[in-house]
Amino acid sequence: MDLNLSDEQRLLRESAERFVAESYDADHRRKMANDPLGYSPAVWKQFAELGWLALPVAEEFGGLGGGAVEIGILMEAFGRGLVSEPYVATVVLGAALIDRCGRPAQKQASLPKIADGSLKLAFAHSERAARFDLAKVATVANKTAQGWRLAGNKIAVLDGHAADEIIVSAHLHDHHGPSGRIGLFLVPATAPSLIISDYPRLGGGHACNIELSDVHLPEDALLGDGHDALPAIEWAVDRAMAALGAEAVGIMQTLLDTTLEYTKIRKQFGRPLSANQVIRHRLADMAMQVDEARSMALRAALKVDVAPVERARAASGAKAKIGKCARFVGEQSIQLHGGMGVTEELEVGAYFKRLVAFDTLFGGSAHHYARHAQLGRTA
Amino acid sequence: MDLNLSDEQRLLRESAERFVAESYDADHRRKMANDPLGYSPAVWKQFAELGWLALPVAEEFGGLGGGAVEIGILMEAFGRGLVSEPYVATVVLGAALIDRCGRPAQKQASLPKIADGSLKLAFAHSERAARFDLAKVATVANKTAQGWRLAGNKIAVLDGHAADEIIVSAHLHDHHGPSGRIGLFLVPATAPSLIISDYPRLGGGHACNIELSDVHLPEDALLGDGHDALPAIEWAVDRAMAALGAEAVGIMQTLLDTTLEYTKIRKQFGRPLSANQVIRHRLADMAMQVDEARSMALRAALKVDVAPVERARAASGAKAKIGKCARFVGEQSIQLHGGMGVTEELEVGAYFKRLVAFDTLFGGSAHHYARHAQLGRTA
Amino acid sequence: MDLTFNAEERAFQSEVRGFIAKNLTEEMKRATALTPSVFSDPDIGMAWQRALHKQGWGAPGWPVEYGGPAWTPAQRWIFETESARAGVPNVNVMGVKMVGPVIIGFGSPEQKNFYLPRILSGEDYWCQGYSEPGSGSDLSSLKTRAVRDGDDYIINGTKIWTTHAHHANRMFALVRTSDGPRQQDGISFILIDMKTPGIKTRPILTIGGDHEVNQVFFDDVRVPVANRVGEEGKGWTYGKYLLEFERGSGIASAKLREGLKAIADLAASDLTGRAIDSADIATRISEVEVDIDALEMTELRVLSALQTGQNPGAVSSILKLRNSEIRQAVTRLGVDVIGHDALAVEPMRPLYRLNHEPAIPEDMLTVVPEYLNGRAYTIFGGTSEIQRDIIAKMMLGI
Amino acid sequence: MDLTFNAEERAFQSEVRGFIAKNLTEEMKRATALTPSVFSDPDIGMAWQRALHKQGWGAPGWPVEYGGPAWTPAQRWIFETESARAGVPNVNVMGVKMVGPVIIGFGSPEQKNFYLPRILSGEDYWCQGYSEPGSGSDLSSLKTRAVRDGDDYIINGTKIWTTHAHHANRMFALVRTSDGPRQQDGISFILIDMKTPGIKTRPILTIGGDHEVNQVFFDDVRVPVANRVGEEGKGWTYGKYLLEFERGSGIASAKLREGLKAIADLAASDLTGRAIDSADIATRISEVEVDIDALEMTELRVLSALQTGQNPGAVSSILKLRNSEIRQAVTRLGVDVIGHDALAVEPMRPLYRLNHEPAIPEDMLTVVPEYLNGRAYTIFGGTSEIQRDIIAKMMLGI
Repeated sequence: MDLNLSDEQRLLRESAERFVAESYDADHRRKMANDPLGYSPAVWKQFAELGWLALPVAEEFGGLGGGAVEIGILMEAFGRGLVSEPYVATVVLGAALIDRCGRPAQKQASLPKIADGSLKLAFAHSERAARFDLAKVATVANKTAQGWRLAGNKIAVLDGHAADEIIVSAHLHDHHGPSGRIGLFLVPATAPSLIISDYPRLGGGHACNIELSDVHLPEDALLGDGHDALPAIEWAVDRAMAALGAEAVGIMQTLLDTTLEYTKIRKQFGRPLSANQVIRHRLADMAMQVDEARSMALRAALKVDVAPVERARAASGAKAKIGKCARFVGEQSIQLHGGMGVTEELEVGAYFKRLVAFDTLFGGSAHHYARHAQLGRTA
Repeated sequence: MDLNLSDEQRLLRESAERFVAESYDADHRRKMANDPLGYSPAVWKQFAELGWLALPVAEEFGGLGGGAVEIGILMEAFGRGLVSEPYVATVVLGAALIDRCGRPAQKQASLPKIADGSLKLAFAHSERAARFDLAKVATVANKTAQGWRLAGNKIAVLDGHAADEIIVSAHLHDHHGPSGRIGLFLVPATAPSLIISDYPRLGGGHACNIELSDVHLPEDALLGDGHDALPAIEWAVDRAMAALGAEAVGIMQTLLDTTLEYTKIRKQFGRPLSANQVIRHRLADMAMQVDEARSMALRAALKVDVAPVERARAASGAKAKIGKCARFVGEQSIQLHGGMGVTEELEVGAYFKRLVAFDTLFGGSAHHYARHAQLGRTA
Repeated sequence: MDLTFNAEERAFQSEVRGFIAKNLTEEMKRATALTPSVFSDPDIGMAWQRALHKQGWGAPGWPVEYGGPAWTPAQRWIFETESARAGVPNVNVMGVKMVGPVIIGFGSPEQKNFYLPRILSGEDYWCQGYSEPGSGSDLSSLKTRAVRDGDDYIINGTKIWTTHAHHANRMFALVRTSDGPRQQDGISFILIDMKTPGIKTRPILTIGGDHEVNQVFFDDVRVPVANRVGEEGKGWTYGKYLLEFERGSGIASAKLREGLKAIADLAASDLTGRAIDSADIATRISEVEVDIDALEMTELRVLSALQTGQNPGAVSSILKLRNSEIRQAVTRLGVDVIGHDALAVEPMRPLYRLNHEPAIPEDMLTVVPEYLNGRAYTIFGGTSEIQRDIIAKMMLGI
Repeated sequence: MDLTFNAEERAFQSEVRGFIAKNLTEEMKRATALTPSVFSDPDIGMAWQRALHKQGWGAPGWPVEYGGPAWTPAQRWIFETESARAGVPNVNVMGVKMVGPVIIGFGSPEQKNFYLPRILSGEDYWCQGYSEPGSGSDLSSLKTRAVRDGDDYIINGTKIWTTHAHHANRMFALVRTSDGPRQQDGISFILIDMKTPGIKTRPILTIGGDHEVNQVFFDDVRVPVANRVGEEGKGWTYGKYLLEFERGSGIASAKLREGLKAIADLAASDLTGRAIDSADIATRISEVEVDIDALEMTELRVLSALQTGQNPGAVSSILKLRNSEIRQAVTRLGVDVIGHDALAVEPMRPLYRLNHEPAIPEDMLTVVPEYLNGRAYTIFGGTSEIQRDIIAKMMLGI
């Protein structure tokens, strides 16, 4: 039992924090917000050089074999800078799904390219009618003589516009009809009959809706050998939630620091805002919630590889609790900034929006408390 | 549209408030708390003389034909004094059930006696396994040659120890078996095979569990003619919740007044507690919640006789909202009284406990928000 | 006591419904539903104001002699409720509800004759110059200065949060004409033609992406002394009168109810995967609905008291607080209801005249901007913290 | 980073489990489960203390030279967690955890020799004389006075909230020996034999109906000067040391988890009509469980920092606040879970020795008293309001 950072972890944290402090300033963020791509390919290259894209990839595929704790360290720093590069889509979700589901040849084809920065991925799974139920997939993959034919509609695909290949989930239908299994397909972003509707995402980055109307794919576009991918999807999403939770902690910490500073400087009725006991207690509550969120993100990271129910409960518990803290810290940061908080003049709004997006991603607090409760009863 | 009190209503309020202020003081409450009966027959007689027991009874049965608003006025004053007489059990629940379900002879036999104070009733309906579901009744009434045979267990019967007769709900079974209907029976408290386990109730008054092991009753113990009594039970409980809501408002108002006074007088760190902004805002929130609770109690009272779904939504909405306000106001009253608040030395504890009991009675806030939502979808 | 309307009131209700049915176009309705900021754009809002004016309903709160309809409080309630239910445009209140009452109460006969008819008809479009960058909730610390020069004042300074300044042709402003012992002294209430040389307007985008407010700069702006309302240096009194008006005038529950209904409809639709089937969403809809019921009852109690000439007491802060908090609960519920689709940002405005297919269904377009913009409700017009200070002081005496 | 125990730690865990299995009787367990106040009655609590002492575990936090077991922070964690899981008696902390550390830190050799063994063995039973009727959270405003008379102090005044004063044979108290410029000056730390003439004890019933605290009166009580710990007038320093200890020493999550488990078991039972089938109850159980997870992680982070000799910073107020708030959430959940049966008051004590059939199932008996008594957690030891003041000042510098 030891929750102290190792020396390597401390170094990683320092380098990530330094990078964000030096290269990811307000100017850069403003540029990214108005950029049609929403992130910087040059920064992505830097990520590759710093080894961050190789972080969770196994050593045999040119990676560093890092774990969820290291990802969390990076993500917390990313949160402080409101980094908008497609790291979660490619490195956390994409690499994990390929690593877990892919056949050796598929891993060999993709993982080294993820690690060196030459391949970006996205994961297209959510559908409007499914809400947050990961098991609900209406998109269908019909087996054909040549391979597969996919049809369906996906929404809220994180950074799909940046991806070279998109991992699409679909219900597998063979010659007998529905198989009851979900499969994952590697679909080139340039595939015909694939319509990507890109949009800027709340709080930075992009997302898109994807329409697949009879997308024809070769046999080997299917990741793995046709086993049901739902357990892998749940596992990967739990990892992503742990990573996003750490990012949210970084965002919250920045909001807390900024808001604390503002209340010390801003004067009303002849004295600083922080002279009001109500404001002081509000900030104390914010600080406590940031601390609780930090504990939960760490806990989820430390449990990504335990047995499925315990892992899922840790991930859902973290997502739910951090989401709740994020809403409180975000909303109160706006409130304590007063009029300036509700404009695009200060950065506090952008940080707040990213927290709102965090709470929504993969399901909000209520959804994950309910999942936590449900899992508790099956445990 | 007019929410001002009529002259009669204003007089009723004044007389009720005067009675409580003059006759129902701290000494009296302390006496009642240690009294094995928990209420005063002499006070009950006064209630009769003041016409309060006749209030909702129709004029043809010796009553005053008052409505839920008048009951609410009385109950709010009762709340201020923490009155422990069995008014809800007898006058609000008992009289209403007999009025709605009874045959003319049954009404004639009971209602005038309720009005003149010579008959006290209780309503035995809840069962442990049913939780707050009014439709769930495991107690059975079997039709016999002579009449009925009742068997079952009832819990949380308000003021059952004081009742001359107990209205017991049971599933009617005739010669063919279960009828699917619930019936209400007038059972003398002295009936053999009826075991009453009396206990002091949280915050004043009493309640009891009742064991019915083969209680034999004559044919005409059944109220009415065997129609399903569930709609009447729902109607009566909605009325009771409106009345209890008004009582809770009176309790909260007293707690607010007392706590406000205390924070002005109690000094800490050289100044009154109320000099702390956090305390001032807390009290402002308490005042707002008392005001909201008052609005909801009045709303429920004004809607007791509208169409069932609208009535039930108003009653559940009021119960849920007032319950939430009651918990907040109660808990904060204790908190702001500090150490003294968590003892039996001050009366604030007794008022708080009555609010906890209120929130539990007939189902807490969560139950009634869920009922409100359910009814909204069927509406 | 009676919650139902009497025959007279029901007749008036029919009249209002008839008026709305005849005058509210589908375009106005859609534009209103797709406006995530507080007020409708002037083309939509003023079209409605003109229709109201034609009916003699252009200024519900004004005395009859100036063109008010002489409604009882109950009629006022019915009008507001029916308007909210139908989804009529949100007319910018700066004219009829804000500057109008001040001119009626404190203006000269010339000012009344000139300005009031132009407010009623919608010919003038007003904005409010109160807040300044440094002032916040401490409004009377304002620094914009008007220096007397013959028959003119010369104004220098800046105002902020100026709603629709980019549309308005007139502004009413609080400016400092002298320094008194208290900072509330020496403030004057001035009417300014927005076309006067030296006025510049800078847009401020809200957090939801809307251009509704502005910063306005005054650089040696020359305004006739005749444009001052009331006495020099007494402007704070007039301005406070307006703020009270702003807080207390709300019949807010009807609009909140319609806002909740829109969210509940989304929750019950397949577009959100029937969000309402989640116990959390269903219960929260009920919680908010009940909060609106409570606010409505409080509003009706105030109304009944007014009806009989009673003073309802200092409840305006409670109404303001509850309205803003419930509004935030409604809009936040909206975000949770639309789920994944809350990620999508649509930066173009107005939303009812997009020239492309949006990424999410039209009914969802305003949900996130309304949540984000809605954060302002607990800030503007005195923060919730200030309102609680007021309640503690005025209602509880602490 | 690693959340799991190493081989050494797992071995210690087995040892603790073995000890508990051997020494914890069914009667102790039942009595503990049926005690709705903070501490077990002395007969139960001291039986456990004697067993611990026999094992050499009587004072986990003490240095080895005084009889401490020299555990690492991780061992301390394991011991507390296993104890909570098994439901061992709640030994009154006034001896081992409160006065013991002060005597060790500031006592004379004679005091150490005399008192420490008697604490370890349970021969002495201590109570704490800090609070006074007027003092509340402003502890140093205390007025009980000790006047020097030869080799004695003569003490007059009164103490309140004195836990188990009716059981204790000794009290450690803060008394005023002189008046300094600040009210914290002139306070001394005194050890008092409860049998000294002039001491009277009055029971104070808690809101849950338990006799746990008292008021103690001192009427010319003569105490030897030799019973003073440390320097005269420096008592506040020693007392504060204790308060810090009281706030920070908690490994609270394990007990909270057991408390929640008891409620969740009730919710899953037919006794409550399976309350857990209501979405509200199920979700709230998860919410509280997750809050406990977060607190546990914070405790473990503190522990890890301690393990490597780092200073974990001023988190004791956070731990105190979260522990008290979560405890209140657990007990409140309990009330909602038992539903109708929350109406029943059982006034007799102890609940594990009732001489009649209670009105509700035994497993429910402590639910309401624990909820009611639990309100005190956000009051005693510095109210939650005071804790937030401290967090703002110490952690945020405002």
